[in-house]
Amino acid sequence: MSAKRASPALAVEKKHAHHLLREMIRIRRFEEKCAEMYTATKIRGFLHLYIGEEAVAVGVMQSLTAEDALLCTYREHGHALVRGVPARSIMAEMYGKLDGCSRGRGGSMHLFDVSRRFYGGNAIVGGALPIAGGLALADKMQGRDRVTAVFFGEGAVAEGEFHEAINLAALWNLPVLFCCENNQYAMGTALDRTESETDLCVKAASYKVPAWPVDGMDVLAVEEAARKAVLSVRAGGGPAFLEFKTYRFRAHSMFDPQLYRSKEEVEKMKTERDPIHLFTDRLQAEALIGPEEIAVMEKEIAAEIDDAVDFAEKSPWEPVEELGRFVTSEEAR
Amino acid sequence: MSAKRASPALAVEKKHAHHLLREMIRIRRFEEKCAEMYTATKIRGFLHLYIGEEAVAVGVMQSLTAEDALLCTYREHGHALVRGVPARSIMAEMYGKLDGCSRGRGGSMHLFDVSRRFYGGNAIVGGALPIAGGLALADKMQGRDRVTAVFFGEGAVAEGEFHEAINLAALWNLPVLFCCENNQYAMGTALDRTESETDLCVKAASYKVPAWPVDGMDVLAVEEAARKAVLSVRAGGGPAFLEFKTYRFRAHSMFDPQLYRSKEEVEKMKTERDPIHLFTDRLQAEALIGPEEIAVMEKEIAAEIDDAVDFAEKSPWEPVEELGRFVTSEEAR
Amino acid sequence: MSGGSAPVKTNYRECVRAAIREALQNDERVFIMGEDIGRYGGTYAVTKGLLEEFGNDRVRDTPLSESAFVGAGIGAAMGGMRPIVEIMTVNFSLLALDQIVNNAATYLHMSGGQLNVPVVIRMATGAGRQLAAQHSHSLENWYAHIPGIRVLSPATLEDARGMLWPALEDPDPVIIFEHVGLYNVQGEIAEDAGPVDIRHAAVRRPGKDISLISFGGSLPKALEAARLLAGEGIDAEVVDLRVLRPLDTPTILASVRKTHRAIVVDEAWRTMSLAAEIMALIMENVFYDLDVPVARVCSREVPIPYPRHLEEAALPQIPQILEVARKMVSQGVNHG
Amino acid sequence: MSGGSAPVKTNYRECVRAAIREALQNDERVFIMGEDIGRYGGTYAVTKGLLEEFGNDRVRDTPLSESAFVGAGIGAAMGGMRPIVEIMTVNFSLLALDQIVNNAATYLHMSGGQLNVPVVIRMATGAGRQLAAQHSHSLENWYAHIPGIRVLSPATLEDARGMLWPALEDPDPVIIFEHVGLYNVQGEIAEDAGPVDIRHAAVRRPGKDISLISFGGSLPKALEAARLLAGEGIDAEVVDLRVLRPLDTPTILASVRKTHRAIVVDEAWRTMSLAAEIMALIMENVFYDLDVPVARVCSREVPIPYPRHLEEAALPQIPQILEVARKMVSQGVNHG
Ligand SMILES: Cc1ncc(C[n+]2csc(CCOP(=O)(O)OP(=O)(O)O)c2C)c(N)n1
Ligand SMILES: Cc1ncc(C[n+]2csc(CCOP(=O)(O)OP(=O)(O)O)c2C)c(N)n1
Ligand SMILES: [Mg+2]
Ligand SMILES: [Mg+2]
Repeated sequence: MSAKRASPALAVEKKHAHHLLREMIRIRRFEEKCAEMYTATKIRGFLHLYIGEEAVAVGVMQSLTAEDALLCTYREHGHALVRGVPARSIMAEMYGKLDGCSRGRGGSMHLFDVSRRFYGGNAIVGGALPIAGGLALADKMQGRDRVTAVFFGEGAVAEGEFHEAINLAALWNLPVLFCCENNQYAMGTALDRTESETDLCVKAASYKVPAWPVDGMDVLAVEEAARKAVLSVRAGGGPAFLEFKTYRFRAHSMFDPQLYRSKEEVEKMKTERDPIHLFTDRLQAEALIGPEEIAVMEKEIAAEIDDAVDFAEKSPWEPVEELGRFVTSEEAR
Repeated sequence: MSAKRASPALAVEKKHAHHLLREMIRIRRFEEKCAEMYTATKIRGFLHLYIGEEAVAVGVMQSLTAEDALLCTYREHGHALVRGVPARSIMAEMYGKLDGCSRGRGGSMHLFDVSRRFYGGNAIVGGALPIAGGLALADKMQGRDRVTAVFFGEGAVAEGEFHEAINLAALWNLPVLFCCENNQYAMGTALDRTESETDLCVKAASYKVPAWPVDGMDVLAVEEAARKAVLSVRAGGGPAFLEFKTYRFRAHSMFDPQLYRSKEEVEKMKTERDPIHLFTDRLQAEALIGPEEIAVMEKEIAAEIDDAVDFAEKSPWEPVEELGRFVTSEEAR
Repeated sequence: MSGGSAPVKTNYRECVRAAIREALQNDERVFIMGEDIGRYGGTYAVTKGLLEEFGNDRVRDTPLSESAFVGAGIGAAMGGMRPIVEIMTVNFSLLALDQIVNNAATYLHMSGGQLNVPVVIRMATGAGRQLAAQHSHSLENWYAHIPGIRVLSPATLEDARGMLWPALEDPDPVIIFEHVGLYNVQGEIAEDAGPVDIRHAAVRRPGKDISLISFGGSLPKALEAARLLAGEGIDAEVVDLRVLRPLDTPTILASVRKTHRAIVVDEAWRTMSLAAEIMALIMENVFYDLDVPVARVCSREVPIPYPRHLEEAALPQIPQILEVARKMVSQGVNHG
Repeated sequence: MSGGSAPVKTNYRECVRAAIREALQNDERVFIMGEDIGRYGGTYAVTKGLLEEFGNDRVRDTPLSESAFVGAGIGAAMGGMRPIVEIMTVNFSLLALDQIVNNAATYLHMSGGQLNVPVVIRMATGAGRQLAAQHSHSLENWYAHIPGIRVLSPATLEDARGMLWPALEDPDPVIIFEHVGLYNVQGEIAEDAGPVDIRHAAVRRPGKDISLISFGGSLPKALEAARLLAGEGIDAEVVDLRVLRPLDTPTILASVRKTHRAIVVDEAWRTMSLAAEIMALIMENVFYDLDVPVARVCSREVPIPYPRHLEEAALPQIPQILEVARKMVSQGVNHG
């Protein structure tokens, strides 16, 4: 588990390194708690865990400012957390409680926080991609140098909506960062069973969109790639496409018996490619972090999550009488 | 207008050359008659002429057997004619008469002749592409070495349906010949205003589909390219993609004031790139055809078209009482 | 509503264009996008001249990517713009339904009230131009089924001219259906005609014997039928629904309470039509006011065929309205 | 219909699977394709084990390309196969509507009777699993509006087991809606249960006081309501529509003629629902047989929310049916 290969010295400052690690661990622990709460039937519906893929959200987010916009899939708890949506309001949302970031109405798949320009989880594969183009168009037309980052799985690349959206973004030179989270499976379907060309960067290139494959298990590689890409997008270079090669350690959702991949494959990935282990090992190898510091971190995170659960537990349900609120603005009262 | 450049000797046998020329002229004259009949209000609805693009349908058709399937757009009179659908039943269809190839119900955009495996014009841009994959899948599953050729405009490449369909065909190694008729405009929108990457072969390549650009004004080039592509498809090589560079001499449909392109551009294309003129000139230069032979051809074609008009004029209307027939097979009677 | 200025001769198409033009002039956040609205001038010539006047940035020709540009309209609305998205016809809107139903219509409620989508989507609808089965749909009822959107159906010049601006002011998604048969309708409107109400149905012709309830491309048929019925001594009231979602139920019911008889004229296929909903509403609310059961005149349940005679036979026509009306009036109890 | 053999314990999911399995066994032209039906075993585990039994060629996992694979199903049907296309849920079917509405439903008529499309498209539908606004649609009414397709809604184990085969034998497109709330329903069916009729509605419980007309995921609610009403001395008849297009109007009308009262229970949003059509049919045909106006119990007009209590409040529930039924029976004229 330790970094056996001689890695080059880490080009990362200690404080920042701790921040990255902390964010990844926050996601991991938060979602472990979600899984627990699912089993306890506090969380219901679909629950899609990001465990194993934390480096992607954490790495990309480092280059986004508060003015930039984000859109995600139903696997978006990590993104919301790193974006700064309070763990409390995310957990309350997962519980379906009134203090949830979407009033409890969206649940796991529909975290929204418009004040943080977090434009939600979307439960339709590919559904957020056209929207991202529109947000970017609004920025462009209003002369704001904001970036819109949209996350989607590699499965979405087979959807027509992906192609229409990336073409439009490229054609109109829109500031969209396409973040493809290639975790190798779309539910139970491996990439080579959904795409005749499995090099997804080739697809982006067929729209003249600059595209880079990135080791999505290496948070620094993600950060570095995203920084370059965001720079180019923000400078008016049009959209960019990043393919993050990653892996989902857990089931697709809570109902998935994982018949489509072997336990060995999953174990191997967990053992060899866990982004948190990899990064921890590297930091330890360079003496940038020690076990006590990690312990403190874990403790703080555990406290944050306990607080979130506590908050969610105590939060009220939305009164049934308010069911009709906000169907349109007229019912807003 | 005469072939000034020293062309290489034509690798085409005289009889076949006459056949190609005749087919192109048949389409041209047939459609000129359609335009006339539109003005005479015998034909109504939308009418999209293929004039200028005849070499594509004629060239491709040479490699298709009676067993192969064809699907087209709303600009499909030429394809139907070359496929062998009788001019009579096409003209009657354009009139909306009972003896039309679709009982008069489809009109110009919906010529069908299932006995000739001509699966219709389709009025939805991109709409036929998924269907083509299905026909090819049926052939593949039933062990028949048939090819399904699907024609579509370059405008359709922006539709998600195109991408989904070509990916599926490539992924499942289906015998589909994708024939992109790039006439440079989708209604009034030039290709560089609809695609960030205007080299359409690059898009096909992003699905690992072999793709070739072809001079769509040169019937021999079309024939040659199609022969190679069909050979590969029929041999089990999976789908192939041909981009025929061509030009529409007429308006998009009968309602189009053509504000989006200059008269000069159109005139230049008509003068320099007319596939019928180009081919005639080459044949004449090599003494493969003479004015008398052309005159005979024209006369025979004129007779065929007059006969078609006559037939259409005399054909009855479908009785109103039969409106409900064939909504489902139960109403077939 | 329009002021008292002199009437000018115009047509429906020009009214829609004037409304778009005015919106582009009055609000910098407004822009329009769609297929062939710019260089081509619009399939139905509605947007002709706007590109020249407002430029590429605000009059955007889109690729043939219905899902992407409708989604982009939704996103741009979220980003502070006031987009007018033109889907060339309702037939192609099928390709954009996911964006409309799953995103535009749900965002506000699903986000707990955070996320407004002030987009306006216009599309041509309906049959009658011999465009055959794939180009003749009337799917207003589908859209009117979806909570979270407002659906408008301008049938008069005033509404063609006046519905767009309030639609743009609506903080929520609005769909506007323009029937292809109306674009060439000529008439007069006040020179300073402006915004109209987008909440209520309108009684286009008052009457006491029977209510003809209609909208969009069928309204002229209902009005003509009423005119002909008047000649036979039957005084028909014509209700123009105008707003297909949310329906203005009180106006519908008031008319039926007065006339005790109603026919719904709707170009959609009969089964599961908007007409069915009107009948259900009447059943639920004013059942005991009815002298005779409500009837509907709708399209035959066939893919719309190309030839004129068959298309006409497939669509609702005035003689059918007259026949049903006569029968209903002759049967009904007289409420002196 | 099923023979007299011994009953076996099973559930709805297994019945659907048995039907697919049998079809694959009995007809070489049959194959099934859809998202995650193979390796994954089906989102709702319906197709589990079929890949292993029938192989890659006949059990095809598709990419996430709803339009392409639904279109491919239509094309394969035209090419002589008998495809079963699974769209994971109705929510994603929006992405395939163009293929269904513009191609599958029109080809036969538009080609003048030449081109049959014997495809079967199955999809899960409905709410009740806390999947929130984008995953809880009920759009049966949309599909049932389209001429040229048959729409089935199996609500019982027998229908889950028996509707597929006749659907495959139908020369035209058939859409089968399986309500997500039914998959776990347990019960007994005859071991040799086989094909069932796909033309008629069924009276699931005879009664004389009131008709509860329902289908799919709402049928169990209607049946339970009838049971409870019986305890209060109200004898409710329960009609299961089964076939949503074309509707079996005679069976519906016969029931209303007998009971003189009707409630339609439909999980769709109220406005423009299938329930509205049933009400319109009753209005048109048996108006004078009604003692009281027909009522409907439908979903609230809101995007379906995630939390259990709000989702339950949004969907039709048994207490609402009881309340409406009691009121109608107490009001109504007694036809001795
Ligand atoms: C349009 C659509 N089709 C199907 C589904 C069902 N579905 C939900 S997630 C998923 C897999 C998506 O895979 P991918 O895009 O790779 O993202 P991942 O879940 O791996 O992060 C599928 C098929 C859906 N939500 N939307
Ligand atoms: C999905 C869809 N969108 C829009 C239209 C309207 N329309 C008909 S033809 C056409 C242009 C298509 O251009 P192209 O694919 O290049 O074919 P061409 O007409 O040039 O042969 C358009 C936009 C349509 N029929 N279908
Ligand atoms: Mg994936
Ligand atoms: Mg073109």
